[in-house]
Amino acid sequence: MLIFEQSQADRFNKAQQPGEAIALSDIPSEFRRQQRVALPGVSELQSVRHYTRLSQKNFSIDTHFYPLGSCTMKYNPRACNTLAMHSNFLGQHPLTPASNGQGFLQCIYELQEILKEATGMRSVSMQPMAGAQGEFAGVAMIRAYHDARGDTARSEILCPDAAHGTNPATATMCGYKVREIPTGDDGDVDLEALRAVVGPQTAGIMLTNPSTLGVFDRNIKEIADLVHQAGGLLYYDGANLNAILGKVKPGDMGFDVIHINLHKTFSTPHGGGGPGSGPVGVSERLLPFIPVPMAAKTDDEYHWLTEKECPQSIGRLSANMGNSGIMLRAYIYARMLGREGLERVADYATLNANYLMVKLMEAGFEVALPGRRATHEFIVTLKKLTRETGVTAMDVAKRLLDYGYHAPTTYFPLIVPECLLIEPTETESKEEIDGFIAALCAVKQEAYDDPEKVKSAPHTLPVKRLDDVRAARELDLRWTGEESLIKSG
Amino acid sequence: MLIFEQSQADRFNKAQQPGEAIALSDIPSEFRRQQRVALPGVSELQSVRHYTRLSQKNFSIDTHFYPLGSCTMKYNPRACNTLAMHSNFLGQHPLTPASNGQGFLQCIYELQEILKEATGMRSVSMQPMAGAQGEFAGVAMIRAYHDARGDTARSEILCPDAAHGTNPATATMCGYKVREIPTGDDGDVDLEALRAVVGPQTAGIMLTNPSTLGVFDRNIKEIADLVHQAGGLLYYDGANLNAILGKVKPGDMGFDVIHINLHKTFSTPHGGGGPGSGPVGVSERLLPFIPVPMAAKTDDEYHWLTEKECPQSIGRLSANMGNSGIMLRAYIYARMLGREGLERVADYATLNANYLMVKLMEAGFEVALPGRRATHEFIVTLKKLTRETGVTAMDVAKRLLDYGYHAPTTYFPLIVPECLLIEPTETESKEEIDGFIAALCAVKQEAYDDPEKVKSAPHTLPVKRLDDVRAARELDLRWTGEESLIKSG
Amino acid sequence: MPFIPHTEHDTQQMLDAIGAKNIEQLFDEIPEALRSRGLDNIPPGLNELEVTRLIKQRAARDQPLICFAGAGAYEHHIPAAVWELTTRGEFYTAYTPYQAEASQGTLQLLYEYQTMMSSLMGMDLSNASLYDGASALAEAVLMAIRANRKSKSRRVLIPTTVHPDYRRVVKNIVNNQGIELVELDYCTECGQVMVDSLAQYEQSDYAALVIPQPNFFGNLEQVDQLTDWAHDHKMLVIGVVNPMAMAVIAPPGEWGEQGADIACGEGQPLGIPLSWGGPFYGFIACKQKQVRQMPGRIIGRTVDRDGNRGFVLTLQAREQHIRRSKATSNICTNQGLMVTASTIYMSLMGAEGVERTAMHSHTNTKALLEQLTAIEGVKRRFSAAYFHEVVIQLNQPAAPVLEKLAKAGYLGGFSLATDYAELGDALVVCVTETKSDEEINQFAHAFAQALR
Amino acid sequence: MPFIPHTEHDTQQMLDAIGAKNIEQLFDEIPEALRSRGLDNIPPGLNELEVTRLIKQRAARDQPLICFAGAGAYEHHIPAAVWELTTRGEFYTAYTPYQAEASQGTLQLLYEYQTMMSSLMGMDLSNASLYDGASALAEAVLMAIRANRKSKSRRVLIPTTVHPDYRRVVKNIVNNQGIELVELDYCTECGQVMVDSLAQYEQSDYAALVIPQPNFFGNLEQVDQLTDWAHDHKMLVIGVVNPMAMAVIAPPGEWGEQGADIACGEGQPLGIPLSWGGPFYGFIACKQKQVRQMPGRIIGRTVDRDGNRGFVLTLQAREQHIRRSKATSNICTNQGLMVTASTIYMSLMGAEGVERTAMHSHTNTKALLEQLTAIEGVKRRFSAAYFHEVVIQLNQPAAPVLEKLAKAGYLGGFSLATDYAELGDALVVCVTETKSDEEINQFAHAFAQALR
Ligand SMILES: Cc1ncc(COP(=O)(O)O)c(C=O)c1O
Ligand SMILES: Cc1ncc(COP(=O)(O)O)c(C=O)c1O
Repeated sequence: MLIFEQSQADRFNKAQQPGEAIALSDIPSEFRRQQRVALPGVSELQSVRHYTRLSQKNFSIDTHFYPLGSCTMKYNPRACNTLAMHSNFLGQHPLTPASNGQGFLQCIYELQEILKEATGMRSVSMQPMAGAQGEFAGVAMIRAYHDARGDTARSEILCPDAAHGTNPATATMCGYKVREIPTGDDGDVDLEALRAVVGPQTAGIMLTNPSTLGVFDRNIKEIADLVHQAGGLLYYDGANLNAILGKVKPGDMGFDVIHINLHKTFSTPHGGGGPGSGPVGVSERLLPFIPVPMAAKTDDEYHWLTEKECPQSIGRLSANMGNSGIMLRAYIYARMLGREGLERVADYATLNANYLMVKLMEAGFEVALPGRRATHEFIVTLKKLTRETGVTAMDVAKRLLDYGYHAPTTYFPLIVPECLLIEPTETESKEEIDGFIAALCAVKQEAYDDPEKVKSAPHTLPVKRLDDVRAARELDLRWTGEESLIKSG
Repeated sequence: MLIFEQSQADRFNKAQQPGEAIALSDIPSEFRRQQRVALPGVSELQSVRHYTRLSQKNFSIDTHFYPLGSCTMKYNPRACNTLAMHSNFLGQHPLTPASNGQGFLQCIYELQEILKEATGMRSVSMQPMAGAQGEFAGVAMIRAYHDARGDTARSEILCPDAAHGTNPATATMCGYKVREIPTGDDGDVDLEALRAVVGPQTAGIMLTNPSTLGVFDRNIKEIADLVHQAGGLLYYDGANLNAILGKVKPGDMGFDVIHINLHKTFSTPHGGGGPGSGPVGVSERLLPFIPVPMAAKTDDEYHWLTEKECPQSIGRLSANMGNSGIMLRAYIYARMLGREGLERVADYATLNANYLMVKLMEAGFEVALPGRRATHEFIVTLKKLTRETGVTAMDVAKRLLDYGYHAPTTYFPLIVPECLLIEPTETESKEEIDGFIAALCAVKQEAYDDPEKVKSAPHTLPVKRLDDVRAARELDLRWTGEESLIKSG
Repeated sequence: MPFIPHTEHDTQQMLDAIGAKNIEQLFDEIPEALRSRGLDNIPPGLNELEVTRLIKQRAARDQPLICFAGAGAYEHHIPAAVWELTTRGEFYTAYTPYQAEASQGTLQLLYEYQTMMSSLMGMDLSNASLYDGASALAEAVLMAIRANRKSKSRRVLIPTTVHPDYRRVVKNIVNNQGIELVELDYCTECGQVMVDSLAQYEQSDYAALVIPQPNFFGNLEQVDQLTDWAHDHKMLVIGVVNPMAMAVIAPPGEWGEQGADIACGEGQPLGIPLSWGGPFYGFIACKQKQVRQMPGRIIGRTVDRDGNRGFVLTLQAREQHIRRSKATSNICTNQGLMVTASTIYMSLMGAEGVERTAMHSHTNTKALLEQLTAIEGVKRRFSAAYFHEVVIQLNQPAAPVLEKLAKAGYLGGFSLATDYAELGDALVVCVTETKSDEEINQFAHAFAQALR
Repeated sequence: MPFIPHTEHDTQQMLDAIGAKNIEQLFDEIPEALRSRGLDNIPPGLNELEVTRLIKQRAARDQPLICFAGAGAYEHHIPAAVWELTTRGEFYTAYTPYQAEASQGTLQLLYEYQTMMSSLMGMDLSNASLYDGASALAEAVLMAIRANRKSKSRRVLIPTTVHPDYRRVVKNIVNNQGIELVELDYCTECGQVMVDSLAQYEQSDYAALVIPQPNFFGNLEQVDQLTDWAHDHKMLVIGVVNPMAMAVIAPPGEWGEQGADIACGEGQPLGIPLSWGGPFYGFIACKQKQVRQMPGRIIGRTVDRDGNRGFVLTLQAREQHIRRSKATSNICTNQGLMVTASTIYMSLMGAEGVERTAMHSHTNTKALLEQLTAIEGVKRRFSAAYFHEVVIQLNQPAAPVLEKLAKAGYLGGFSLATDYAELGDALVVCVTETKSDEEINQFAHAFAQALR
């Protein structure tokens, strides 16, 4: 039932009604709202019960193994949430003077330092509110850099064909043309193809390394040199930083700019789709352009750097400091793990992925890049299964839900047919992974024995397989039921 | 899976390990533990996931209509919990001097005053930790009263046969013999029978009014007079206070002592079986005996009254102040409702119960006391259904679970065969009650059409019908599985 | 190893299965020359007890000031249930609902949100969130440029009564695509855009007009006239509004003859704590015919195999993961959890609750204004009607006054000296329903002191 | 009407169905003479915003002192996950699991608790909680009297090294049944019960001997000798212990030749906040053969119709709702939510975690003792081994010292002057793992100041 279907026009929750109704006599009626807003009229119990029950219909890290590739669904320590929600943090208006927020500013400043160390970059700004906005900031800085040099002919951004969709979309948002680079059979960027397209029109390249194929591009140095020699800059999509923490640093690989997804590597919650946080780190040459506000420190006093102190900055991308509360969570997480803990993240994320990959190969699954090490994730392709049984990667994904496992990422990267991108993360136990392997094997067996069962999955969830096509064809994007339930009068 | 079955002997959650291991060199080995304690070795994620998923297997007020008679399963406002868990309250050691707890003491003091007004008693002590301990305090005060007068021959406590089990059990714990009084056909205490047993051996009577049969005993004044004339005292079991808040006060009915269940009428959480809080209120003559500590006020300063100030007190029943945190929740609740809100509680609890009763009668259900008003609850007897279909009250209860409703209280009071004691509470909406009525009707229909389906219910819960008999016969009260999972070495 | 569950035995077994000697070997594809020197500049780990002590010490230094500032972020009461429910693990630790059948909780909630938000805006539909109010306005501008078939212009009119930081953010975002923002002046007497000053723009082609309501000064713009003027000149109209105010003030959908085309703004007032400015969330709503230009996630209702109702991500063909360089936006992760809180907030408040909150806030602001203007040296700055936020003029520079107020424990408003130098010593102040009469009196008193 | 969902229309419809004119009529069975005058002395209602303001003001007055006291309640770190999970609505708002199939969450958790607690105590089984440590001891005494078939005595030996308030509570409860508590003295030099002082009791019949571990002074009793002595004289042995200490100190099940018969105590150290003394919870564990004498709820494992594992309330025939006046206790509602927290706590800590917590606390107490006894006028009082709590002797009355410490922000311990006048100016202090070295140093410094 929708909350609106439990509503009654003149029911209201008195505990949440401030004061008596007050006339707005000073506001001319032309400015007044005509139609009352259609919010539900429910009791507090109805609301609490409704959303509690709704929540139970979700799979989540706290309830299920969630090996969604490229998303790093690791444990979100509860302490990070509890501490970040300290009332002294939550109660701060963004206009609060820095002198009244030294505790908070110190956390943000130290987080910037931690991220510098983790990435090997010269400076880090916390401003972007998610990975894609981090990408935006990065590419905007690339543009600002070229512009500042009067180098205005550079109109293209290069992206591997396996890149995350936000990469080309970001390049477009920054006014660039996107040129795709194919991936070689070994999973690394096709160097020849790259050579063919890099040139004076190249503003930069956006790379993910480990790539979205779950392998570390071994030619990264060559790529960097090629692009740099052509006058382009290197953008590092840091979504996969979890795999290399403490092992190799984007700065050392020659990257000029990077974004980090705190909601992945630094374990802030994914929240059913955000909020995230996508700090950007820059090399020396992009330093002048880094977005503000940033936390800075002078003689033990913390303060904000703004447009005033950073006149060449690409400026702010948020009305305030970005997703502050998420930064706090990431900071707390980083402090709990500390240097040793953060280094071990990559170790165990990689161990889990390689173990899972090897075990699946033993069980007869085909991986996309069998000759390669997995990083923190890897790709299984089910094209043989699909050919032989008609059961697709989507069907397998849905059937896994019945076994109590969230599905891996499906159909990404787009270049691998019928693929599952699997990322177990370091916080899952061997037992959990073994259980997942057993489930995948069972589903495969079912695909041969009883393909209909798999194709019609899921069978045990709150709803059966949903009709996406109908959703897009017969658009229904808001409830328009009996208005009488929510309108007064 | 049990948490132990997810354990590994040498897995541990480093985030929760204080400091390095420290040798206990100063503690002679004879005092040291030999066998390591068998706690599970799980990761923090395993634990969080396990208990999150376990919680989802519960019905609760926050997820289901829960008309458990005699238990007043009303909405527990979230604000009460959030505010009561303020770190300044949670952080207070019970030895903290009163001067450092004026805010807390003021709340407790004012709660005592609120409860005095709600019950019409002379004074209220918050000491008892649940209803049954409140009963204990009350009966112990009755004993202390008679003892103080040298009236030591009174050896009996009277209890109606419909009384809650804690009443006779309490009388026994206080060293009294229990004498049962039968209930008349009209649901009121059988006055003749009472007259026959009341006498010089009578220490007191324990009554619930509204009674556990869900009716208001109309002869309460006569009962009070009878017992008082015989020198006995009157104990009021306040579990059903919800039904009479602001309508009639136990003090006015002539009671000498009362306990209140804050976890019922004052909406503190039931917590899967507590903690509750069972304050006792007393009339003038029991005042000297009231349990300590109690909050008191002198010139705007709040302080504790203890054994020192109250030498005749029956003393304390808890090492500390009782269930302080629960009192805070009740206080906040009472302040939110205020005088009008509290008065309306009885109105709507009674309205809901009577509506539900009338509707069920219309639908062909037999109620135990058809001539009477329901109070906040009432009894349906399914004896006809059982006779005609073999489906028992227990079966119906279990089948209701499949319909998404927690079952009413079954088989209590013991004197009504195949009974359901139904208490909807004031916080449930008409729609919810109508849904419950529809479900009960559907189950009744099923009992005739397909009795096996009802007898084998539930069908949709995490487990099927559980075998109670086997549980008691083949006692298994702790996990004794593979010890290797939890023992080191 | 916090949060890593592996025992030594597990690790060994897993390495054996892989056929690796040790974990290090798993990184053997990384060129040796690139291998890092570790993370030495990161401090060693703390257990939860230690980190709790640390963060509480930090927090203890940051006692919030008593807030009489708005300027884009508003302190409203948030029912306790909101965040207790929002932080339930099932909401908190799920991700974008790609697997719809395993995400009906989030999906249904977002569908409810879309319904509530589009009603609040008086628009046909809403998406499922953007980052924040400022970036939502940037997306709205990009959307308007794509959507306005009648105009080929890449110029947009934006009054300077729009939040200065919103204007900065919009510029920082859209200038990369060569879009030009043309700023409209306001009347310094009444504090709103004057419709009759717009004639000068009628000759050129603009894709859209942005209208703030209330504007940054708290003043109400003449939205009906502005909307009709823009539509008459083939511009789309973008409303950027405070959603709480929309409970009682005419929402974009009711503006002028046809209503605005796009509504956007900052969702924070609806159940989101101030929290140093984030995480908040941006909302965006539009007319049916613009749906395919909408950025971000959209949830649609559909049916399952049994014909039962269910919810899915829909119109994904607009989005980056399908459309890539041709997507309506690059947004991926948005502010889902914030919208979760807002939806629960709106359900707990109901129409009555948000109306009363808005009215109570306004009444409090009126009361404060009355008290402040009774102080010598304080005047109301503008003549236009305002809503729950208002500009006052001081007889001395605002910054030192704010500093004194901060010492007295107050966040006394936002000085307009930098962004609106033409106004002289002016301050925008705001009161919400969270302030009692006593607190308002005390603040006015402190204000008088600070002016001495 | 907070929390009452009825619209006027609902109310009318319901009254119509009932056939009543108004709600008042539903109360027509209450004799007119008894009808009340209302609740005028209760203040009018507050909305959540107002009550939040009120309670925060109250709380703000009560900044907790930095705690160096134990004496029955111990400040340990509680992982954030504990209460976030415990207050989930499904745990928080359920009741006693009478409908087992709809309560497997609570039931399985309690079964896990019983397993953990019985292991911690080294006993065969545990119930699912009692009210608190003191009342648990009272129940243990009643249980021992019922269980001891070899003794007809209604007398129990209890050392004065048991917490004074526990002794009061036990007396207040058991004296109603004519049970007599006979107090055993301790050695004022070593601070423990001397086994060779017990000969005087060997002639009479006692049902049980209570043994505290650590005792109220923090000292370790000679539990092996005491247990064997009691068993030799046909008494049952009741251990009343700090469960956190039992992670490293021999638990009742390991005492003497056969182990204690009943173990009980206060569960608070395991994940329960100090919270002004409640809610805490009492635990009780026993040997298999005493199971039918156990008070309170007990959860058992069983199977469902399909043979799958499940959990139910069992042995209900002992309880008041079945057995009524013959029940093993009157307890009904117990402290379920507290046990929920403790179970989650123990699972998060593991054996290693509780061991280290206990050891770290002890190490901190040792460090403090060293620093305090370096102050002139402070001596250690007793010679026995102690565990994480210790008695010091002052050269001046303790109460004023504690007052000075309170002014300096410290809860400096518990003065023994009232309950143990024979000890003179003595104080029991305690340090847990929550205190850093720096805090310990600062406290010692403040202590020295207070003694001046
Ligand atoms: C490889 C990669 N790049 C970029 C992103 C975009 O990050 P966000 O969703 O935070 O905008 C993601 C995640 O969604 C990703 O996996
Ligand atoms: C009528 C009645 N009396 C007494 C009690 C005992 O209260 P408690 O469970 O809090 O001990 C209850 C509730 O369980 C009850 O319903």
